[in-house]
Amino acid sequence: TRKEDGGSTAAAPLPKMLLCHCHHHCPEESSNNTCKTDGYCFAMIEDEDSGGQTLTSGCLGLEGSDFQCRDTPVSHPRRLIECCTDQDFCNKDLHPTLPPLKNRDFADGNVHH
Amino acid sequence: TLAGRAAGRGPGKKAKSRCSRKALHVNFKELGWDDWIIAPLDYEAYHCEGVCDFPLRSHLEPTNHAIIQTLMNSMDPEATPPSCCVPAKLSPISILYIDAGNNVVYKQYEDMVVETCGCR
Amino acid sequence: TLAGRAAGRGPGKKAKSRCSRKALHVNFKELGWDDWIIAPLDYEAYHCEGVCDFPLRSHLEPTNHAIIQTLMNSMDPEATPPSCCVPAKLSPISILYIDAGNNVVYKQYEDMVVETCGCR
Repeated sequence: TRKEDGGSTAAAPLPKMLLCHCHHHCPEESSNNTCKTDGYCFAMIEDEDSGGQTLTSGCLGLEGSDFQCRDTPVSHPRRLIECCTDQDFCNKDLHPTLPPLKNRDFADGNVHH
Repeated sequence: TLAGRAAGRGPGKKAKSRCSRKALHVNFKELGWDDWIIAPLDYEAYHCEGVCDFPLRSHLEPTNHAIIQTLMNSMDPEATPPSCCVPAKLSPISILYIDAGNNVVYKQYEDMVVETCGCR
Repeated sequence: TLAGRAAGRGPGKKAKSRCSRKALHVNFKELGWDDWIIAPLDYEAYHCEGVCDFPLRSHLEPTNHAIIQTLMNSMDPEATPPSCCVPAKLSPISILYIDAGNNVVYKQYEDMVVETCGCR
């Protein structure tokens, strides 16, 4: 099931380990950007101090996925995480995006009155 | 650039080295223990170092508490420290040494070598 | 003074708070989770903070590796970081929440509350 709208199913024991695409901070022993987990694959977009954004992806364990996949809307810097578990490498199909910053719109003169 | 960004090094952002296992070569002679330790005189112990930031990946085997603390830290870094990168799995080594009674002893010391690191 | 030194405050040395358990009040509403968590809406999780310096006292339950790392750190602080103050024992709490299927679920979450801290 995909878990990005805050819903969570009572975690039925996952029989097999899920393969995920991992990018940034893959496990030491991983090869060709692949990691393995008993939980979820994720993709996350995060604001950078410099104004850019970073996309990372990888594996989250089952323990704590109720919290990590929900995240908190009050984080600094801004970020959006999406989790999935329906099939191996399902996070390749996740494309989290962050809405433009409001004051940035103001700064860019995009505010329409 | 995307590549820079891809490697976690956004322009202007010092590369954050995430929690991982790093070398720690222990030399018993340098520690001054060559008067009681016969062998080995040195070994690779490794140590854990690096940031534990959100999300805590599965290979770091975070506890629920570490995840909650990481979320609290990303809400207010001043109020709550991040979770810490520490050994998660350790293995023993055996040491041949001379004990207080001048006997030669061969003993296994638990938890001497870091196998994996985790955020706790 | 000896007392100052005994309390870990050498002359000119800022008081070093040693590894111990400190408060960490978690408010699920502030985390933005009151849309799925029914109860409790907050709880005391505690966290571990403070220095792990030599000698590592018994109540901090240090591993052999933590002791060796602490010794290496005192030999050359630049080369080796100290061991880290982290939860050693944790306990669960139970949470009543609404799952994705809109069911009300009562589940025990392991390792949510710090009982003791240790140097690892």
